[in-house]
Amino acid sequence: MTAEQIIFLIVAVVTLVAALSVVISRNLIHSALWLILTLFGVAIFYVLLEAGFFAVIQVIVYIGAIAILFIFAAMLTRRVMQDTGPQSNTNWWIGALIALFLLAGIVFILLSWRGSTTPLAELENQSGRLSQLGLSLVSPDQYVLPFELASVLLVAGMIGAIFVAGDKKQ
Amino acid sequence: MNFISDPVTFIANWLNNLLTSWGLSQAVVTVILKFIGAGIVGAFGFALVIFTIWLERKLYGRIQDRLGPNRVGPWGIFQTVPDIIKIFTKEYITPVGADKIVYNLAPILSVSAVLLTWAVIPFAPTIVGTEVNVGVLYLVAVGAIGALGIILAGWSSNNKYSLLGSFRAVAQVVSYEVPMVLALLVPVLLGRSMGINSLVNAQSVWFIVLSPIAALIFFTSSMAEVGRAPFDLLEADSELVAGYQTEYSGLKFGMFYVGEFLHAFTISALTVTLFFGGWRGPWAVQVPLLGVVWFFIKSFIVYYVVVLIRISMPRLRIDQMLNFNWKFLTPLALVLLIATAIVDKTFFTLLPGLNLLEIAIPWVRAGVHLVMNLLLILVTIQLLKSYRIKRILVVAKPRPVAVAPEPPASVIS
Amino acid sequence: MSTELLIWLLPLPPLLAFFLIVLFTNRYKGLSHSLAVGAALLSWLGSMVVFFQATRAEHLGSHPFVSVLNWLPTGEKWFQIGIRIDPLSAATLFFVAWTVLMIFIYSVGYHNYGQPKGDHDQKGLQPHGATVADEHGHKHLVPSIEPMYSRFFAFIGLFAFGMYTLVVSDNLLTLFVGWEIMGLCSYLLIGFWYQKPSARAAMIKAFMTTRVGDVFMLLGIAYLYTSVGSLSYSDIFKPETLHLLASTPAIGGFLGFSAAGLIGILLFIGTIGKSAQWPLHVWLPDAMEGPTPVSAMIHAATMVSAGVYMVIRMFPLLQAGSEGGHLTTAMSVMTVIGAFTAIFAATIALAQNDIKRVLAYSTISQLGYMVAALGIGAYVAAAFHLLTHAFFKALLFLGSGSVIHGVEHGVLHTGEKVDPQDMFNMGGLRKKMPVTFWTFLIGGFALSGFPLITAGFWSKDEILADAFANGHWVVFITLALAAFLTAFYTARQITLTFLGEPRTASSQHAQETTWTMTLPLVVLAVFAISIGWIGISESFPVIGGLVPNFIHEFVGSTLAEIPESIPFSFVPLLVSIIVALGGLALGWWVYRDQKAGAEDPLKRMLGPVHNLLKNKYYFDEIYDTIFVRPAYWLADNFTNQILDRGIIDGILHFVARIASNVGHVFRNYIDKPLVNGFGDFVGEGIKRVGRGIKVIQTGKVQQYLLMALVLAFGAMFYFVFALFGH
Amino acid sequence: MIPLSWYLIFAAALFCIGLYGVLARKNAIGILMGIELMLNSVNVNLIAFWRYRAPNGIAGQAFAIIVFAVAAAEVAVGLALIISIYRRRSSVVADEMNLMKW
Repeated sequence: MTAEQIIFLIVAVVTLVAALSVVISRNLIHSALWLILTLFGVAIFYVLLEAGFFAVIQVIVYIGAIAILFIFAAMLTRRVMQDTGPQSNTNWWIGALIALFLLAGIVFILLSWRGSTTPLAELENQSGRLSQLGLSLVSPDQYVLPFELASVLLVAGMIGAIFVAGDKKQ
Repeated sequence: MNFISDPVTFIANWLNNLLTSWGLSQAVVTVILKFIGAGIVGAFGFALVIFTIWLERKLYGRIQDRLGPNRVGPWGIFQTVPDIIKIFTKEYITPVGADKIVYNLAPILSVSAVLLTWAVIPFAPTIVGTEVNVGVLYLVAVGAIGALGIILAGWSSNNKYSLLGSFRAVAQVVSYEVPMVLALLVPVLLGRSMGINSLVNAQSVWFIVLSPIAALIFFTSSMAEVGRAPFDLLEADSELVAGYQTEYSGLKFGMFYVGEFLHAFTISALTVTLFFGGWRGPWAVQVPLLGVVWFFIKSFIVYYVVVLIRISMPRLRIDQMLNFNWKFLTPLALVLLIATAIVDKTFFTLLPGLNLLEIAIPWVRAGVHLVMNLLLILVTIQLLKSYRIKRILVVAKPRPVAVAPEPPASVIS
Repeated sequence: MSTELLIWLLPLPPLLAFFLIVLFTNRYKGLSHSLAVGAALLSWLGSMVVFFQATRAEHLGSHPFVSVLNWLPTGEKWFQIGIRIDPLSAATLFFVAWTVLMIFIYSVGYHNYGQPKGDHDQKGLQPHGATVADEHGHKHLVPSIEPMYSRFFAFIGLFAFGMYTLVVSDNLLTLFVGWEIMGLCSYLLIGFWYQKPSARAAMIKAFMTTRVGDVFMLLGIAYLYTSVGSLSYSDIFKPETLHLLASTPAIGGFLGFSAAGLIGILLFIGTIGKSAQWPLHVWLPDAMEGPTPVSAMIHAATMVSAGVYMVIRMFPLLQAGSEGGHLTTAMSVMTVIGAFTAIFAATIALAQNDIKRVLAYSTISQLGYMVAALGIGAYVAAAFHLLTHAFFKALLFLGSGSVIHGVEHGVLHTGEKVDPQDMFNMGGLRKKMPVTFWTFLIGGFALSGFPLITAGFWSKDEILADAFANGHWVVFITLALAAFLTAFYTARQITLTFLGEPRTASSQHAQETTWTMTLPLVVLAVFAISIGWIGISESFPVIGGLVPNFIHEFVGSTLAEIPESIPFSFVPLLVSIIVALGGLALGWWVYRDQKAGAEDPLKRMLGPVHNLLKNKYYFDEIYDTIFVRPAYWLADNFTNQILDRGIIDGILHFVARIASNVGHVFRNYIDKPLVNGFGDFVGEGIKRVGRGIKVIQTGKVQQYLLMALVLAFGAMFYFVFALFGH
Repeated sequence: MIPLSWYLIFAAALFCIGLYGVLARKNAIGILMGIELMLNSVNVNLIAFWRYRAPNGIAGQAFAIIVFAVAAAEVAVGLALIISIYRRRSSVVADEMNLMKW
């Protein structure tokens, strides 16, 4: 068990526990905070996978923006905060059952899949990769369409959100 | 590579050899060294705060034509120490109904956010925290965590004022992040890299010369980010008591206080590294220590400007602040980014055309960019003027003069 | 222009005249009548040329002028029609041409051409005269022109075409065509004044009775065609076909007839209908409703003589199978019918007051003579009598027409309401209408057979001589008696109309008719006398050899071999002289001082018999009761009530009821339950299914997700495990 | 040297927890958080596949970026909707938003 694996296990455990508590915790803000912790865990995973850029993007996008949005939303719908009683609805056990069932299925498939034990190839052009990614995102024959669509989606989402959530001053 | 010119690396190597000699594996040794380095930088950060607090209070006094702290130690330089001791001894009061975990977590987050930025700033060609190739984005990410701290503090103290305060603070921090990021992109564009070290190396001609507007936008938006000076709505004493810090006392309040001051100095350091060439100076390359000296001299000058602005500028209203951001800074930053990209691209495509001396290229490039920026400044000023005139016009509409009501029809006939 | 081509062209001018008048010129009376008369003149001229060439051609009988044309494709060979002029048709052609021309000219005057238009004359009614003011304003009535003047000429033109086709045709089919055209024209012309109800009844009666005869004739023709395969005379009269027909028994073994006999009888029934022999004679007297030229045309020139001509033409067929003098059954039937009709019609003629009806019955009896003559085998005598009879009968009719016209003139003049045709209103016209009187007198003497002078004597004498010579006593006696009666009623007629004093004011003012009417009378009178002289048998004591017995050689030659002329004997000669002179004297004596309004002396003599005769042996009533009323009854009760309403409607109603029941069954047992049921079932089923499924839509988003996931997993596992078999 | 399967199993676990969150949470915002977790697990998968299977390929990273963008947009719109629903019906519980019920 190398140092890396140990770190991997620790972070994995921490992230999964955080994720679980996101789902289970009574208080919405607490679940938001746990979400932030999970996102940090995922960011660390990116670092482990030597995708530094994604780790930082993860932090900026998720933690910087989305988590804050969640907290904002939780605060805005404040009256509900004191809601008592269990946070999960009546037939939660079906959900649990399906989740477990899915997990079992996927794990079973993964273990039986030959490719899951591929060796870790060494990365060569460390620095060039980022610029290559940037270029691929805008070069017409690769991913310019999804990139532009994503931008359109973001603008539309922004306008939509403003329009829907903005309280109409009647 | 001897002790005088480059003490830090000297010590680092010495330690490294020492530990390896003790039989630890190289990986473990690097981990330990990393820890030691982080510890030194953190301690240095706090020490720096103590000095800057004193410096700031002295400056306030001098600007306001008073002496400032001079009782404790010569020129009052030890004034900060009794403050710290005072804060340490204060009693911890946690408000009723406060969310304990989140209440205690908030100050830690806000201070750690600031300290994390120091990990990336290069003090000298050889002395730098970690060499991250997406350094600039790292800075932005860390800024986001700071915002998180503020929200949690505001919300967990179960106090309406603090909640309102935290909302406003977050709104301000999040919205000012946008122009800051855009302004950051300009040096990235010019330096052709996201890593801060490579940026500094690329600054043979300081970026301030190439795009003063970017520097200005970055500086103002980071000031807003910190929540000081004209934008210090966060803990506007007159209005929201201490904003989100009201419910904190003792060391927790201290943490916030230290975090804030350190953040102020950090933004000046950042401005220096990104726009004023960081540790670049004569012989800096040869003698790393000299780089550090240059770096701190520039930082303190910028810090001086920050304090100066803080003292002299009146506080902005929340809507003015947001309008200034969304209606002036962000569009300007966008236009600037696009303009620099275009100019840079055309310059490099035309470069082979006009045969310049090898060393003259950066200067010519700087000139071209400077011209573009000046043009942009003129245009914006012109726009602002026309915009202002129009507003005045609106105000000047005459009001209807009171007229006696006509007598009822029955009377006339 | 070969004679054959000329023969082809003979019938065409009247047809052409008919079409031109009907289509173009029926508004211009002058143009129409000149067209018709011109056409008749042309045909007459053609006929005379043909007749002259026929007489000059040697033994025409065996080599007649024949020209044949392919007309209908019947299987492998063509059905041929054509023209054939042999001595018999030449002779017929001769008298037909003359009489038709005379009648055409006569009818111009008869219809008062040139007279003013009638005041209130209507189409379809007799002209009632026009008021004319003479120079000093004195108004008086004048006979007005016939309103449908050109229409009359068109029809008699068609009538003439029919007769000419019949005469020149070489086969029975075109003969039948001409026969039918004449039947049509008689129908149209009898009912010329169609507004008169009696005219309308008469035209239908004429048409129907002749039609009965025609049906049997057609049967005969069909039977002949089936057995011989062709209808042309040359094929029929071949000796072997005749022998074949005579030998083969009739189809139904009908009364022991041979095929030839049966065909002959069937054809003879056609003649009975057409020439008004005994059972089917009722239509002829009523045919007097038509204008007089028509009566003349029908009873003298064409219609009736056509019937006899056809029988004479078919004589070899009838005679087939009779060895020597023995009569075949067909010939004996003819003799019986002919003789009976002669005596029967003569008796009725006695009691008739209408001048034209007397002549009508005399025609029937004279035709009876010819048929009887043929019956006993006197082929040449019958043809000769046909020839002579045509002339003097046409003369008599046109004379009576001119008398009626004169009396009518008187009626218009005096304004007296009296029937211009009743002999008892006439009398003393001898002085008023001398030409008409003398020509009518010649005609009358020819009819009654005034010895030696008139043609009628020679032809009738021939028949009596033949009957006497061949020992047919019964026939001889009846014909002699009929001759006596003929002489009597002819004298009665002449004395009543011309001699004595005028009994009514209108007969007082009768005037002679115009030249267009009197000229034909004179011409016909000449013929009535002269035609007889060419038929005197050589063996006649004094004048026998003077003129060669042209008729005998010429007409006789149409038969295979000329029948030998009978030896002369005094008995028939004397008998016919006595009979003729006696009848005439008796008739004159009985009616010489007939007073106006006085009763018919014959009535006193005969009493009830006279009444019987006046009513024509009540044959009209008999036929009415036997045929007409049952026909009406049949039509009304049987066909209408029983057949139509009962059976056909019954069937329809039945089918309708069945259809409605079936429809009912379909509706209630198939349509409603099945089709509607199915529709409702679908609707209801969908609603129920819908209600069942809607439970799934709980509104809870997460439950939807659950369902989706379950399905997704199901699909995933299916693919992973089932399809890829892992 | 961490084998690829570890990452995949971790991502699967994270995904299932997210799924459970979505299925079982009463609060609409909780559901959104669940979705966020699922998206993150997808990202981890993408990057893991990129790192192990196609290091010099770009597809994995490009997809990850697009997933980031989509996730951000999705959260923004989702929360906007939830806030507007809350403003009208003053309740954020998923079960109570069942107007579309039969």
